[in-house]
Amino acid sequence: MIRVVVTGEAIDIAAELASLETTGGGAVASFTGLVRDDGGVAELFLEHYPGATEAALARLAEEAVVRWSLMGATVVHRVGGMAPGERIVFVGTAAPHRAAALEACSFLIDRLKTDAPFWKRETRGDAASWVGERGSDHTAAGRWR
Amino acid sequence: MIRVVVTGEAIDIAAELASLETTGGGAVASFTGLVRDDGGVAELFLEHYPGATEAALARLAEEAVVRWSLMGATVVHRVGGMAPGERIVFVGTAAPHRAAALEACSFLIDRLKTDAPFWKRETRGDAASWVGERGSDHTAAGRWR
Amino acid sequence: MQILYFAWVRERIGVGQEVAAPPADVVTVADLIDWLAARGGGHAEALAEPAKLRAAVDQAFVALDAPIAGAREVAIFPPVTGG
Amino acid sequence: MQILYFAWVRERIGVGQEVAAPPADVVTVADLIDWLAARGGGHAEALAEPAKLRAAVDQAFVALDAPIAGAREVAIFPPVTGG
Repeated sequence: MIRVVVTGEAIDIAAELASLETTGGGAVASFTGLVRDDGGVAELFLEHYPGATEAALARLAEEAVVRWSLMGATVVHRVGGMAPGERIVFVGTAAPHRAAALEACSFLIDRLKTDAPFWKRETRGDAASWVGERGSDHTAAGRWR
Repeated sequence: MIRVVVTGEAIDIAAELASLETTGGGAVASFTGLVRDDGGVAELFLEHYPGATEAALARLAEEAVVRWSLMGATVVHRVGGMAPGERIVFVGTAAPHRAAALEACSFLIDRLKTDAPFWKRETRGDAASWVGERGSDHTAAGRWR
Repeated sequence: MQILYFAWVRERIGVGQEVAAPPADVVTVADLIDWLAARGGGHAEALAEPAKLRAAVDQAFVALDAPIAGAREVAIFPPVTGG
Repeated sequence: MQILYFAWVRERIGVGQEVAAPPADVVTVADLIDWLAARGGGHAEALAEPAKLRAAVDQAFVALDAPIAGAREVAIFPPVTGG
């Protein structure tokens, strides 16, 4: 099962996990990224490249399924405006064994950060600014190449 | 936040994750282990060592919190009888960054398998048998020492 | 050829997409960026530093020296910051 | 001294716990296992192969050569298989 969603709605992680639990893999791993306050962020806005983003996420999910023999891989990414504490991204995997599920989960979130066309804009007070790329994200993604 | 539960009730992973999401860590990772059918298992029964089990899980959670600077670590383990597809174990972590959350999650489930006094008995048809230890679990746990 | 802009590139240029018909000597994405920047105004402001830009040709990420011949859609944007 | 048994050790012995007062020459967990096995019956069946057994003294996992002097509670069980 591969499930890729880019949505303006709140992410329902309970529903996503329930769906992964029905794939027959006995091991389900997940990662959820939340909007951080980071000392005064009022709103985080996520922009994406419609079509290209979904295709990039689907390619990552397919690569993970093949590489770790997953029974399920789910990537849900929120777009639009959101407040601190809200979920930005959910990545979930189902596999026969725990190491595969957890490693594939790391792979998906690391590679999503560098390979999928999303852009973050933070608003602090009246000032909005686009978030710059982080070298550490490229280092993390490079582990999987 | 450290939360350790050994319970005869179904594990509510949505509630556990919601609790981890309130700790202030922007990265939440989880692992859920499900009862596998494994070609005909009708029931899995989990026995534990009351008191010693909870203490072993709390030690692991405390070690994870210190080693990965977690804001939250949750371990919930089911005991008693359960059917294929039901959740045996949930491990969840909350951290400022994703690598810490995911690594700590791997650590907790790997070490739980060798360090916490639980025993599994499978029933297939009319025959019940105690599950033997797996060398691969000791290898996995050894990574973290 | 459809040109798409995202994030601060879009904001500075003022539109998310436009149609362009670059001349034959505009061969690579980098050439296209220079050609668009020469329009001045928001285009010049957004596209002044190609080192800060990334691109996709027909929805595939490419380096800026990639050719644009035959492309239906070229997207120009800052480094991605999702997740 | 409280002795606890778990999993197939408990099933073969037929009880989950019992009180025992081993003599002074029962110094280690291994000695205790041999002494209990000498009772025959379920004890002998459960405790015949110490290599298949693990133990905890006062709820701390120990090797079978660990001393039991002063212990309030000794648990004897197969290798753990949780998670």
